[in-house]
Order: sequence, then structure tokens, then C-alpha cells
Amino acid sequence: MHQLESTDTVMESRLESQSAIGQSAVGIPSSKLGMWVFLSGEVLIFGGLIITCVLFRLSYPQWHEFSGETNALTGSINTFVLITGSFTIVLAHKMVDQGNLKSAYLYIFLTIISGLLFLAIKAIEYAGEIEHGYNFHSGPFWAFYYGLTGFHAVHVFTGTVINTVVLILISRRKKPGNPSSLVENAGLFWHFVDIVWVFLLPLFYLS
Amino acid sequence: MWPKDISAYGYWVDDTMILVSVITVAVAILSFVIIVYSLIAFRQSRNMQATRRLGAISKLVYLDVVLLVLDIVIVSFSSIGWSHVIQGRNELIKEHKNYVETRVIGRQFFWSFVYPGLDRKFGTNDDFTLGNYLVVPVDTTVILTLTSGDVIHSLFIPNLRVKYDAVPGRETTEWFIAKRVGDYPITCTQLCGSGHFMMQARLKVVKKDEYERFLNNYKVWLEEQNSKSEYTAYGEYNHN
Amino acid sequence: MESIITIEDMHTEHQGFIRRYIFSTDHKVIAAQYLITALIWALVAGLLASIFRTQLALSQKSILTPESYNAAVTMHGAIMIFWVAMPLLIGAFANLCIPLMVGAKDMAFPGLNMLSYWVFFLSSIILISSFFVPSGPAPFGWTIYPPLSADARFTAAKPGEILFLFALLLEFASMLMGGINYITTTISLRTRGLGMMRLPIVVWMQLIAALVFLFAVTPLVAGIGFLLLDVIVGTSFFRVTAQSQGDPLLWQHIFWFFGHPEVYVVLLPGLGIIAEVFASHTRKPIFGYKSIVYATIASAVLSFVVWGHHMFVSGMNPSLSYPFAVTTIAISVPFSVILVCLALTLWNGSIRFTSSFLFALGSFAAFIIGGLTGLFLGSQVLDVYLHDTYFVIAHFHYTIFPSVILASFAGIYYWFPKLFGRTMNEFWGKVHFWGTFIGFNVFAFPLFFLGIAGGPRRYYDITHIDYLRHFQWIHILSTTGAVLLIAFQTPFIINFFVSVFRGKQAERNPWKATTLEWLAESPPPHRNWNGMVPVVVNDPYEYSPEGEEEEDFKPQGILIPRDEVLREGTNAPTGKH
Amino acid sequence: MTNKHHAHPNYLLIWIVLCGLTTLSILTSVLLNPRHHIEFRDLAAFILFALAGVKAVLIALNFMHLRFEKILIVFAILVPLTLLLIAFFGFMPDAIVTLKR
Repeated sequence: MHQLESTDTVMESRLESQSAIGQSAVGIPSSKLGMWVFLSGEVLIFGGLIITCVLFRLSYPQWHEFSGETNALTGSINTFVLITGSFTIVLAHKMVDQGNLKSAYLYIFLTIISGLLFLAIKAIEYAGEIEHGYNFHSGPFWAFYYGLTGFHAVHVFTGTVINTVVLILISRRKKPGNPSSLVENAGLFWHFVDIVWVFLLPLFYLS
Repeated sequence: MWPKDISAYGYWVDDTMILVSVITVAVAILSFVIIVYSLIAFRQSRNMQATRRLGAISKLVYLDVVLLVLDIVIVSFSSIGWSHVIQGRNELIKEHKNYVETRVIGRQFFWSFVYPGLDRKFGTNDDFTLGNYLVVPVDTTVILTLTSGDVIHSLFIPNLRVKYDAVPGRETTEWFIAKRVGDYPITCTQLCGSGHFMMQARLKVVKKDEYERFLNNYKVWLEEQNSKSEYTAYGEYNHN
Repeated sequence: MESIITIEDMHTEHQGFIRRYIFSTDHKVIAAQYLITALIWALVAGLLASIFRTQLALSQKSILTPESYNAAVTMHGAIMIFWVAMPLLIGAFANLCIPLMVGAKDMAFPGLNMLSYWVFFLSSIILISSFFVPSGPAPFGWTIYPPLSADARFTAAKPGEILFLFALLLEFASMLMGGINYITTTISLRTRGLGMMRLPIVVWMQLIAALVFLFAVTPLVAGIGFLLLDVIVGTSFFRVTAQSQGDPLLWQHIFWFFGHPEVYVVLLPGLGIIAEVFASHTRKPIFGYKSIVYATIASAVLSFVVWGHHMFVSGMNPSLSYPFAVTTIAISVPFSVILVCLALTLWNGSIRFTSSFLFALGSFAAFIIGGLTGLFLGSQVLDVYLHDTYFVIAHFHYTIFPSVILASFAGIYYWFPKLFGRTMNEFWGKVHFWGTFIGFNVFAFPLFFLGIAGGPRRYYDITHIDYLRHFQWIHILSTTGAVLLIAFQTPFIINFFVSVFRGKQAERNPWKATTLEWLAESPPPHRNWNGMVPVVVNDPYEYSPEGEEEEDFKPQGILIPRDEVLREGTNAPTGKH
Repeated sequence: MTNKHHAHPNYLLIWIVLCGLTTLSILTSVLLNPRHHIEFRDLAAFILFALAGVKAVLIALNFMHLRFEKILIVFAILVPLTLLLIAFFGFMPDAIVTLKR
């Protein structure tokens, strides 16, 4: 295993075209490191939103009455959709590592579909709530609800676009890195979006 | 330099200020002496070859650090004392029963001071409100309950060394004991809009019996005040 | 693979003008772009300051209305912090120093780097445009306290405010892109032999500043999102309305959770520049390299638990205020360590008084005053009295001005050869220093006394307040200083542009400095090392080593042809040494 | 170029477990619905957020390969979480004490 690590480091680090010695100093490819730095920032953005929401919740004992109004069904379905999306993109990464690009394309494609499905369901859900006359002005719960889920939906959209670009890049064989790290980084973002949703589900739908 | 202290607890501020200033100035002077000396002594024309060893200087630096630590200790201890004074508010109110309470409402750009009237209870119909005019009895615990009608204001009474924000949607309390009769300024120190700098009020510290007279019939009292002083306060009528 | 890299290096040189100087991915060009944009902004904000200071001095004439006075104050603060300090220290100097000093060919993500500058440029455009909307720019202080800022009833300048908030978001985005680049580059692109404990102080400081900014600003991004919803959509997260109850204090918490680390973000890189200039101009190693590094890390960690000291009188729960006071006082310990180490670096040195050293020294001296007066505000006792008075203004001008403006000038005079391949004129540099330094002190020092006298900040006029009427002379004096300060920037501007085009050609290492960037040509070519590889053999500051005759310094690294290095195999330097 | 970064765990298993946990949380919210019996409100909230935490950790460790990454990258997630904790407990004493709530 350790043997594998080290050779792997060599293979990766050949790609550090900005480093004078052509390799990463800590053995982590820069692209992955940058992705993780970006994600740690994202953790604080969503975390800030979520803890603010929780603080408001703690000061509103009747919060659950609002969260009962949201459409728990679509929320739950969307959870399954996102988890499946994470599953497929990580399988795509595995396939790329095993050199099986054909099925990698398939899995990335499935992930894109899952993202679009999520957005479609979300749109239906919003339509329903607006029909019931809930909007930004219907009190803090709904402001938080639209704010956070909307911001999350933007991330889902971005992730879908990223996955599409990755699919095009690696299927056209024009790889600006090795396809493995490309798919892996796209996957990291997608999993992060998934994790955020995992917390939004109990916050707005279930309890 | 700074306005005269008329508060029972203002000495906390003044003594800490003097103490910290003395030590801080000492630290500053020592540091600057070291720096200036080394600039003169070790300029290139005088000291061609730099050497890495330090020598005796380290002792002076210890002194510098010691002074700084002393400064830090004093500051944090005075903070302990002060936080006892601030947080001991409730106990302190318990121990002197006879405090007077006044409600303060900040609005763009004036202060309203709501007095409970003779019955010392709010919400009764002998409450009355004065604009920009705070009247308190001397040698008595005064509790101000601050809130705001629009944006955040901050009630600053320099002579009493107290300052607290009036935040919309919540009530903050400030308390003091004024030690000498007189007429003092009140300002707003939190940017609250274009009229921020005009948001001035007066603090009037009066004898206890005069305070009773004031509560009893504030209109008459205001008349004689305005006839005496150049500052004219205007009353508002009972608003509840 | 080597062949690919070398080819890439060869054919980057013949690019068109646009590709090379406007939309360039070269970190040095981006650094120059950041530098010039930030200096223009500094000029704008300085002129704003001189205008409203003139208003304060001549309180009878009304040069500004109270509204425009508030707007001018707000814009001065916001521009100086976000559009001058950040791009100067985080944008320009980190871009210039990090790749050269870690021996990389460029940033880890050059495209992202270029994007970061152009997003910053866009944010500048948006901010400028907010000056020309009908109701003028945002008037509520750079801290944007709601409800004043969140509620249409109180804010006259709604379009200006929305533009300001969007510009702020874009600026944060651009600085975050930069930060990702700096962190990744410093961690993973270090050249062979350059362990973390061999990094130059300034790179350490910029790395830590980038990390602190990344972790501090992101909650504020969320907060600004809420605030924009309040302003545009009319929700009430921070507003207090009859129907629903927002929380104005929540904004202050979120803002200062960012705001205090932000102070260190703009402070640490300045201290790093001071350290570099001190070492190379006293011909001595920095005293206590390790203690400076550890103290910096400690202060960065502590900076996240002190935000409450901005809120002692804000209605914050009193039980919070004592812990915050203690952490605040505690944070002055690592900084005193850093300052003592820098002071001892002068001792037994052989000091060259160039203009860059003068600026570093002035910055150091002024920052000592700033740091010490911080003790006054750190204690609740004095803060209750001094909060929101001119004492605070004087204090943070004594911390921010040295660490941003003076240190940046030191850095400009120091690294000018690496930016433009020429050196600046020393005589005019010294004139510039003395004018700036004296002007600054005349401007800032009297304000301490106005603060102790209880003069509240952001006051359009103090002559109508009886207990402040006699202190008008302080405003007049300090305005004189401010005008002097602005006036003495003209020699710098002329000197800068003349030197860019006809300054004296600089050799590779004009200051006889040790760190890696002086191994490269000045200015370095597009990928810095011309197919060579800098390999680190020494600690960063090997000045006047014992038993060294011909030269009084050992360079940190040596240049080796790449194929030799790559033939030796690929044992990456680990972080530990 | 086929370079394995690290072993790939059994993703299918993880996926099944995640779906199971999600179903569990939905069941919780149905059975302990606070609108019907208020006394379970806090219990239900606690269970739901605990389940969410478990799911997040599973995804991070396996799908995001945190199990196999260097400690440096683990810190990239631990540091922000610590800061969030600090912020939460720093804001709490103020945020939940306001009038008319």
C-alpha cells in the first residue's frame, strides 16, 4: 500500500507544471488541495447560514409548526436522488481509476441526470409552496427556507454544469490533468452539496 | 483633560486610565530608546560588520516584557473588577431598595426619557415623557432601561463614564449613581443617520427633594428650569 | 514529461501585448496590476479623507452636507480596508512574493489568479458606479450596522447601498480565489529543500493571512447574503418590524467574527515585509525566526475568539464580555513577542538607511504605538468610555496605516527591481518618507486626546457641543497633518512612474539579499527561472555568517539546470526539517 | 494512465446504509411528529440531526475518501467545523434573548 502511495505520488506530481521541480512538495496534487481549500471555505458559508438558522429556531419554540407546512415528500425524494447522485459519481471515479472509461461516462451521465431531477422536483416543490401563499415575507422560517434551499439549489445547478463540462472534457480526451483527478474533484464538490442537503432535510422538512 | 467624574464608580475608569497610561508610556519610551540607540550605534558608517550575538541588550528587553506583562495584568484585573460592577447590577439593586428607574427611547434624532411618575410604576397614567432631558436624583441608584424606536443609538454620558447601546427589539439596562448636582451633556455615539451629530441631550442631577417636586409636577418645574438656564427642554404629554 | 514542461517554458515568451500585459496569467504582471489599482484606490480614499477632514476643521463653512459627510466617511473606511489594504498586501505582494520565494514557476492555478484580479476590477467598477447613483454611496459606516443599513425607512441611499454590498461580495470572491492560490502554492509548490521552517517570514505571514481570511470571511458572505435579502426582498433577518423580529446584534456578531481576524489579515503581511527589509538592511538574521512563526500562528488562532471586544457596549450579554476582554489582552502577548524579535534584529546590525528601510522602520515604530494603545481598548473598563470615540480612530489608524500603507511603501521600494527591473530614486524616496511619516503623526496623534476628551467619532461637527467646543483645535491640527500626508504622495507618484520607464537598470540582487527571488533576473522572465531550478541549501536569512570572508551573506538557494535536478529522482521535500 | 490513488471501499454498501438512514429519519419524523405529540419535539429533532450527522460522516469518510487522505486535508474540514462551534456558542447568548418571541 505504502509502495503504491509513493509511486502514485510520482505519477501525480509529474503533472505539477507550475512547480519548478515538477512535483508537489507534500504529495497532494495541487488541484485536489485547492479543491479542499475551496470546500473548507464553503463549509463555513453554509455552516454560517445553518447556525444562524438554528439560532433563530432555538428562539422560536413554534418552529415545528412552520416546518410541518413544507412538502416533506419532495424533500425526502430529493434526498434519495442526491445520495444516488453521489453514489454514481464516486463509481465514475472508481471506473476512471480502473481505466474503464466507457462506464465512467455512463455514471457521470447518471449523476447529471440526478442533478437535473433534483432541480425539477425542487421547482415543483417551490411552485406548491408559492401556491399556498408562502413567500419571503411570510416570517423568518420561510425567509430561511427560501434562502438556504435556494442557495443550495444554485450549488446543485453549478455542480451539474461542472459534471457536464468534465464529461465533455474526458470524453473528448482533452485532459488538462489526468481524468482521474478531474473526476475526483468534480465528485468532491458534488458530495459536499449532498452533505449540505443532508442537514437541510431535518432543518426544514422533517422536524 | 476629560470631563469631570461625577459617578460613584467612575474612579474605576479614571484610575485604570492613569495606571495603564503610565505603564504604557514607560514601555513605549523604553522601546523607542532601545530602537533609536540601536539605529545610531549600529548604522553602517559606524558598524561595518554586523555580528549575530546580542549581549547585554537582552536584559533591557526582559524589563520591557516585564512592564508589558504588568500592563496586561493590571488591565485584566481592572476588567475583573469592572465586570463585577456591571454584572453585580442585580445584587446591587437588591441592596439599595430605593432606586429610581427611567426608560430611555432613542429615535432619529432625539432621546425620549419616560418617567414613572410619583407611583414609581410604568404603564400607569401619571407616566410622562421628556424629550432630550434626563432628570435624576443625586446619590441614588438610577437604572436606565434603553430601547430604540428605529435604529441603534448609543447613550453616552461622559461625566458618568457610562455608555450603552439602545437596540431596537431588545431592552438593555444601564445604571449609575450620580454624586454631584449639576447639568451635564448626553450624546449619541452610534452612527444613526444624517442627524447623528445633532442627537444631544442634557442630564440634570438634582437634590432628592427637588426630584420629588419634579415628579410631582414636572411642567411647573420645567418652567422654572427654562427660565433659569439657557437650555430649553420641552415636554411631551402622556403618551402611554 | 520533462520535455513537455520545458517546451511550455520556451514558447510562453512570444505572446501578444494583450496576453502578456492585460489578460496575463503571469503572477508578476497580476501583482503589478493589483498594485497600481490599489494605489489609485488609495489616492481616491485619501482625497475623500482630506475632503471630510477639511469639513471637520472648517466647521462653519459647509463643504459637505451631513449625509455626504457620512457617505464620505463610510467610503473612506470601506475603500481603505477592502480596496486598498487587501489588494496591496494580499493581492500585490503575495502574488509577487510567494511563487518567487518558494521557487515555483507561477501560482498553482494561474487562470484562477487572472480571474481573481478581473473580478476585483469588476468590483471596483461597481463601487465607483455607486458614487454616481442619484442618492449617492452608502452612508452607514463601513461596519454596515443594521437596522440603519437593512431598512429602506432609514437608508436614504438604497441603490448605492445595494451596489456597495454587491461590490463587497465580488471583492471577497476575488480575494478568496487569490487565497486558494496562495495556500495551495505555498503548501505544494515549494522547491526542493525548502521545508516549511525554511520559508521566509513574509511567506509565512501571507500564508497565515490567507488562511485566516478564508475562514473569517466566509460566514460574513452568508451574513451579507441575508443583509441583501433584507434590503432587496424585504425579509427581516436583521430588521425589526412590527410583524417579525430580526436580530440586529446577530449582524454585529457575524461582522466582527470576520472583522477582527480581518485586522490581522491586513496586519501580518505588513509585518512580514518589515521583517524582510530589516533582515536585508541590518545584514543580520531575523532574531528568533521560530518564535516569530509560532507567535504568528498563536495570534491567528486567538484572533477568532476576540471578536466580542468590539461589542462591549452593544447590548451583548454581559457574561460574554469578560472572557472576550481576557482573550483580547492575551492576544497582545504574541504580538509583543513579534515586535521584540524585530527590535532585536536591529541590535548589533550594520544598518543601511535606504528609503525602503526608513519606511519599514517608520511602520514598525508607529505600529508599536498602535499596539500599545490597543491595551486601553482591550479592557472593558476603558472601552466603555472610549468606545466609538476618536481614541478608537487614532488607535486603528496607528495599527492599519503603518501595517498597510507604510509597509507597502517599504515593499514597493524593496521589490521594485523584481517588478519593473529598475530601481526607484533614493532621494525622492526619503523625501516621500519624511513627509508621509510626519504628516501621519501630526494627523493621527492629536486624535487620541480628542478621544480621551470623549469626542464621539463620525460627528459632522463638534463645535455645537459645549464640552467639546474647546477641542476644535485638535481637528484643525489633524486636518493639517492629513493634507500634508496627501500632498507628500506627489513625489512618490512622480518617482514611481519615472522609475518604471527611465529608472536605473537593476542587477539581479541590488540589496545583497538572501531569499530566492533575488536569484532570478530582474524582472524575472515569464516562468521565472529560465529553465533552471532553484534548489534551497540554506536557511532564509544567512546574513554575515561566522567565518565568511568575501561576501557577508549566503544565498538561500542555488540555480541548477532542470534536467540535472530531475535526473536525481523525485524525492519531494516534506514539511518537516 | 491508470494510477490508483487509494483503495476504493464498497460504495454499494455505503449507499444502501445511507438510504436506510434516510428512511429511518423519515420514519422518525412521521412517528414522533411534534404537531401531534409536542412532548417528543426535542427528542425528534435530536434524533434527526444525529442521523444527519452520521450520514454526513459516512459520505465524507467514504465517498470523499477522507479515510485515505493525508492529515492535512482532514484539517481542511476540522478547522472550519471548530470555528463554527466557536461562533455558535459565541452568538447563542445573544441570539436567543430578544423581545416578543
